[in-house]
Amino acid sequence: MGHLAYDAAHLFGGAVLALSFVLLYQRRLTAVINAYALQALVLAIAAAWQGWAQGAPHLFLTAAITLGVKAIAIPLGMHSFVRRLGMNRAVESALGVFPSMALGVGLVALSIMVVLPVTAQSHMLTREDLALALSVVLMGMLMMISRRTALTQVIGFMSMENGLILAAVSVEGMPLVVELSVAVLVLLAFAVFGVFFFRIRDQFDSLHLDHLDRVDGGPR
Amino acid sequence: MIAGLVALVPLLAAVVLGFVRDRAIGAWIVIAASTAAFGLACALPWQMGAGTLLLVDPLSVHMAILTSFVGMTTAWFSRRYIEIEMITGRLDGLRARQYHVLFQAFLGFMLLALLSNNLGLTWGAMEAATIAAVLVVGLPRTDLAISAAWKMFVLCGVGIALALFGTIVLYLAAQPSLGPGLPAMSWSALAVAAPGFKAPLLNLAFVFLLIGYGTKAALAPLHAWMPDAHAEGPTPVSAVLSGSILNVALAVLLRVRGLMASNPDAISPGIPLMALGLLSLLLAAFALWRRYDVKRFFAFSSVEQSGLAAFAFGIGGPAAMFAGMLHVTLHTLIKAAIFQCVGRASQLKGGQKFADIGGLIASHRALGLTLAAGIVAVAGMPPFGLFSSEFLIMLATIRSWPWLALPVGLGLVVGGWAMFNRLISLCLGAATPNRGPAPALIDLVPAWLHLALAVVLGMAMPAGLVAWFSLVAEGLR
Amino acid sequence: MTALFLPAMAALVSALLALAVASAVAADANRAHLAAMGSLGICGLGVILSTGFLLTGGQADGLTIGVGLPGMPLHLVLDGLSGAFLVLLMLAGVAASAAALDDHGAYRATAPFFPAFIAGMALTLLAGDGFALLLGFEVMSIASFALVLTDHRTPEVRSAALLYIGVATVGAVCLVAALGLLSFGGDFSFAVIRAHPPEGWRATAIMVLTLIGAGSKAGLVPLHVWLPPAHAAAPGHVSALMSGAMTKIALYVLIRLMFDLCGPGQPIWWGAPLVILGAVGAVLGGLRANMEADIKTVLASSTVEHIGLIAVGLGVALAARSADLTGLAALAFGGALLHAMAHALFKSLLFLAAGATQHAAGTRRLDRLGGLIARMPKTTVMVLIGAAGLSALPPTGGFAGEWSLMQAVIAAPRIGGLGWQILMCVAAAMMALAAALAASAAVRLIGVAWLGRPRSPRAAGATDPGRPMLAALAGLAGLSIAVGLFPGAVLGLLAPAIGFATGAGPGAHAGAFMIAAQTDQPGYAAPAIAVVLGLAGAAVFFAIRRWTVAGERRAPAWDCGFGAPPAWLPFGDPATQYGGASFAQPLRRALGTSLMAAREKVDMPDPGDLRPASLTVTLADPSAAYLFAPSGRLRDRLAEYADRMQLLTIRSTLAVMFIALLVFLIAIAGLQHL
Amino acid sequence: MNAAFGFLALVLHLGLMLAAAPILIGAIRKLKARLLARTGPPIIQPWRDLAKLAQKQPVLAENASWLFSAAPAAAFAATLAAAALVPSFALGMTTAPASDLLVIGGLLALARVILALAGMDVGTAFGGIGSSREMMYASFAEPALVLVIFTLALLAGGTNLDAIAGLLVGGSQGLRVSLALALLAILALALVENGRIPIDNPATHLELTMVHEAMVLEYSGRHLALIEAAAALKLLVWLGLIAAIFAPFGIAPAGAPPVAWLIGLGAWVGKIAVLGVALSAFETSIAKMRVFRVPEFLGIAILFAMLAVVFLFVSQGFA
Repeated sequence: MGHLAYDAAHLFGGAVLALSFVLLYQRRLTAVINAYALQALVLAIAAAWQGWAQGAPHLFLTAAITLGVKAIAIPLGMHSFVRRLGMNRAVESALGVFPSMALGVGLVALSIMVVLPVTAQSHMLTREDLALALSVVLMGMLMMISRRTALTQVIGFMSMENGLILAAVSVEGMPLVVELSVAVLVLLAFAVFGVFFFRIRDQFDSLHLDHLDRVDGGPR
Repeated sequence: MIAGLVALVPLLAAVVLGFVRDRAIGAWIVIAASTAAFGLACALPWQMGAGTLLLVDPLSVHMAILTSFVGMTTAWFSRRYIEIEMITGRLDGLRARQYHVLFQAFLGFMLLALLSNNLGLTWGAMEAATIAAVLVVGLPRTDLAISAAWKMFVLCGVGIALALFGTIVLYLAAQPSLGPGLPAMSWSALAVAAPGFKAPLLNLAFVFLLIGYGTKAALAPLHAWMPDAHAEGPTPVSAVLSGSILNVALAVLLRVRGLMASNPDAISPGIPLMALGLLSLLLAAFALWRRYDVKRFFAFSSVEQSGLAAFAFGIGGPAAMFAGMLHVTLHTLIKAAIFQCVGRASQLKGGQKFADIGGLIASHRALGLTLAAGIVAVAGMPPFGLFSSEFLIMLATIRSWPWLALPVGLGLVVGGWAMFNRLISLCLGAATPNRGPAPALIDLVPAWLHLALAVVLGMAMPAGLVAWFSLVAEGLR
Repeated sequence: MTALFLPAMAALVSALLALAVASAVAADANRAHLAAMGSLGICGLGVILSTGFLLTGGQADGLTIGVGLPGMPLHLVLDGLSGAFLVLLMLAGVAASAAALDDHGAYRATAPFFPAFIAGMALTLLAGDGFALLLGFEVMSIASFALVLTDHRTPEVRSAALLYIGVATVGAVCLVAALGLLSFGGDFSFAVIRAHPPEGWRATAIMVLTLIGAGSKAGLVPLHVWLPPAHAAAPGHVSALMSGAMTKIALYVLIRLMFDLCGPGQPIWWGAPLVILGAVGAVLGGLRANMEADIKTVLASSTVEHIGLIAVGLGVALAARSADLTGLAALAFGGALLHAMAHALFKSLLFLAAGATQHAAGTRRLDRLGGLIARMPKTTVMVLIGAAGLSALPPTGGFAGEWSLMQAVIAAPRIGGLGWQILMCVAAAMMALAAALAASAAVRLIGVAWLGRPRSPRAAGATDPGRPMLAALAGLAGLSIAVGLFPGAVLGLLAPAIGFATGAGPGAHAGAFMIAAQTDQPGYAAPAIAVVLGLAGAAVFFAIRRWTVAGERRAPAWDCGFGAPPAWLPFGDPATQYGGASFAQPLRRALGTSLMAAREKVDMPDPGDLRPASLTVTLADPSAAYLFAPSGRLRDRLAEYADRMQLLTIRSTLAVMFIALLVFLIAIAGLQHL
Repeated sequence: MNAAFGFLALVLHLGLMLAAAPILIGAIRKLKARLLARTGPPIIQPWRDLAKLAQKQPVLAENASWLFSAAPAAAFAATLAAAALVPSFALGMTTAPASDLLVIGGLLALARVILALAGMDVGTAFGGIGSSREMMYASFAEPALVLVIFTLALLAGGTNLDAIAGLLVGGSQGLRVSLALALLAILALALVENGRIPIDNPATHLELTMVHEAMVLEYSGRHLALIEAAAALKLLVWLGLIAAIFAPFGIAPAGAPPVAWLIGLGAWVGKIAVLGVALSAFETSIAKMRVFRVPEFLGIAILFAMLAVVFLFVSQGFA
């Protein structure tokens, strides 16, 4: 594999991370969904590129699944959901933009710190892509806890999974990637299904969680 | 290939149950399948070996036997329990069927996760088991049950996602030594090659696997899903959840711990495990004092005991490993017995609050005494086995980390005292009114069996079993 | 021959356990009788065996059996020390079993735990390794917990049991830690530990843990708070066994760990904590015995007092042994053992009598009893004998024990420096105060409950208990008298234990008729004192016969001209008698307000107001007020914090998880970059 | 030979004690009356009272039990036993090896407990109030007594009274601060134990006193005689005890011929007389204190006794 392959792989990885920042920055629900769709699209491209670069055809399958489900089907469904329920379009955030961005930068720095001691190896990408994927995972989680509405939280979850797939596809010769990505998808589907099914408008917690948490809180 | 069958039988049963409408037949299929799984698992010690997908080593065999045993007795227990739930209208026919299907699927996937020789397969099976468990917990369809299921799903989902990242990094660490492909994802190959792995990657993988599977093992502060799931789901599930899902996650953590421990450059896995274990022990011990719901109470007790076991595994060394394994085994047995009794008691009293259940000995002597015995057992009192395992754990603590005996002791005291507090309120005093059917004596047989085993294992373990436990502990080095 | 004692004792323990199981599965009607009868027989055999063992010299003997921890054998050992305590246990067991035969159907539910309780105590004594010791100790705890709960429908019983088991849990955990610190290379058999005594901080930690672990069970201050309520809550024969035997078993554990396993090489100051805790406990227990309103609580408080006295003796013995003053150590240790033996007998007697009284009069409250001397004459005689021992009056066993202990304290100043000497002087004063307080408590107990006029119709209708109970009482009374008259012989019997713990040769301080502080000096000649007393009594008797006019007249009580009671109160108005609270008033004012936070609230209606006047007294044990209550509050506070975790929203919980992840990541990042 | 002398001495000693006890009471009453410028009853008046009481049938309360009737005799016997252990004119009596100070304290406590129980038997308020106060005083007196014994044991190396007296009579110990402090403590104790002013008033049955005399309020006839005799004997025992310890000079040593007994007797009478005069003078010059001041009074005694012990430690002057 040539230099170009590495550079392009890094480029796509970097783009996924950049989109994570975009996700964190967005204030409107539709924009969040669109940014997520874009991230999934870039991920699909990255997966396909890796499939080509590593000569691993099964990665194309991963790319196709990512593209079809995450970049197209789920965002479309979410858009219609938002429209139908007339959800509050503005995203409530528990953290301000600046603190969340700063935290995001901090997480990227942490990822690099953690991965840095991994010695540069003959194999491509280990350090850089791992750091990128780790950052995406951490930022997905940050999004989950910094956003108040359920839909954005689920998007944070899915963005986190994007980080996982990014890591999985960029590791050379990783077996079972397709199977794993399908399994991940089931998880995602379940999450989205949950949000749809339970009509969680605002946040996870709005179900009966306050209630649930209090059930045990006093004698009856 | 028996190993495959062990996991396959419940899974197949789950599929079959999906098409069986007759409730009676369904219940018997469940019993037959789980009994068969247990029987097959018992044959595993003579089938040791590592395949591409399945790994039959002492740890997996031990956990598989334990899990399938609890699955079996819970299946016996479930038959009458579900019947009563249907009579009282808390479950309808469809949900009863769903329950049986999901229960078997859950069991099958957990056994698969235990017996798998592949990081990815383990992870996938865990994920599937989680989803099955989430569905079962939400089965009563009450608002609270759905909320609890959702909480469990979100937390365990994130946990499982983190575990996947850890799995990928672990593969990455193994790849240079074992080359690309399946061997680098095989537990047995990893265990051999781990000393040569790059330590930084191993460390990173460990952190993610610890947090990921630690969530499933309900280690504090990752345990929040567990009490709610226990409290709101059907009781038989609590019996299994409390023991097996914790055990399966602990088993995976143990394997990871083994990899870390064998690598000279990696951080010591013991200290994080001990830290989380100790935190769980203390947090749960204190939380036990503010409980008003019986099942939540015992769920916290599971967090406490699971934490103690994790702590023991963190100490390391053959003695602590032996003690930890004994503790896990005994706790699983005892807690399943307790939940079976609690299930009967809440059916009898028509509620699962402490305010509903009181004076059990007065209203149903056998049930009350069995529950009391279970609580005494879980409080670590003789003649039940947890006494022995806690003794050994304390001893191991003092040998390696004398000062940590203080917090561990504090946790044991606070937790044990809380147990007795509730023993008195549940079983003694004047009886609260009965609002449901009383269990027959035969319904208590599984619980008795568990408690009897807990006595024998702790106080008079046959030499063969001692050798077996030592073998398991040896394998965990 | 001598090698048979240990297997035989082990067989007795197994028999007791088997009996527990058998009575658990027996038919309801037979259960209590089976358990009591079986225990009686087995304990009787035990008395014979253990006495025989001591008389044949008490050679140590070991045995291993294949139960217990997985893969490790259980060591059993019978030596002089365990033999001495076995005698004590089995004697108390015989009496309690005999008393349990006088069942009224109340003991049925928990009957199987009775033999298990004795078995647990016996196993503790026979233990030859740390696990066996703890196993026995915990079986003892859990069985006695169940027995305390016999009358579980009463809320006070439940709360007493909860407090009891909580303190027992604390004690057990501390003992495990102590044994863990003692264990050498993972081996905790006593033989190995003895060969490698602990040193430095380890030894100190072991001492502290043992004091908490064994002391909490024995009723040593400040963890004695559970004892009065739990002993009061249990049925009579159980409290007799708990107070008479169980507290001594705890002391045995203390002795085993601190004297035997820690070795003689420990510093002298090791004795000081025991002396201080013992002396404080003695005073506090004695004072509390004067304040409590329930006969069994009074007796239990007095147990705290006596355990304190014994602990002082043990502390002196420990220090003396460290200073190589073997003779003094033997004196102090012998005094402690003698007192333990005497206390076991008279306290068992008193608790059994209290149980019988509760059954006969329907209450344990002092202010509902009275006049029992006329209605339960036989019981009253036994109670008087027991109370004389409790008050340490010559020539009882209690006096002999306290005499030895006091002699030891008086001789103890030569062990250490000025600090130790002053401690001894203070301890002596406190022991004397405690003894006098005990006497006062005994006068109050008997004067209010057994003398005077009945204060309730049930008390007026009380009768002596059935034959088994009377036999148990008489047996204990007889033994108490025997111990009182021949303390030297008892010390001779206990010589193997004294020799084992202190290294002293046999018989240094005891002849058959005299116990002495030093070998060549006069001491306390109990038989002589008894003879003097007897002669004096006979002389007085004959003098009365010879020189005074015989006969007597009956008339209403003079009471300084107090009016005769109205016709509808045949025994007079019971309320005009001195009751428990009134008898306690002088001591309450003098000591209670400062030591027990006693407060009196007098509600005196104005003239013309028809309300009855009332006096409300509140008490607080300092340990309960300053240790237990704050601990409870702290626990609740922490529980609240721990609970907040559960009240978090899912998002916050995720945040916690995230933070945990970050902490670990930062930690490994930090580790890798350092 | 020695044994015979010892026994003879014991018999004589007991006779002396029994005979002298009421005389001592009478003498003190006479002296107090004189100090108050009254004539006072004759010195042998107590003996007359006793004889008269002995000839009267006691009146028992209707619900009095056997304990009530037996208590006076038992208390007297216990006091007599204590008296047999405290040497008067000679050491080395038959009872000498048993004359342990703790035992003497124990016997006196036995007598006290018996009477306190008897006070509770009829169930009157007076008996109770007397018993409870008596037992409270005892609670504070006991530590002081034990500390005094502690001091003596440290000096003499044992608690045997005969040995202590034998040692101190030799004067080898010289004058000691400790002994002086201990003497003060034991004097205070003697006042309390015998119910003398300022603690209690032995001369009245009025409510004002409400300790010892209240306790025995219900007694009459021969029972009262025994109680009065026991009280008198007890006072003599205490004075004898103080004399034997703190002023042992003149006492006949063990094994000395009966001639020495006469000297001992003379010395003893002198010592008791001095103590009796001191007691009378003290009692007439002081007022009775309130009940709850007594613990403070005894607290001071305890303090003195403790100081006595500590002084010994500091001076390292003990065996």
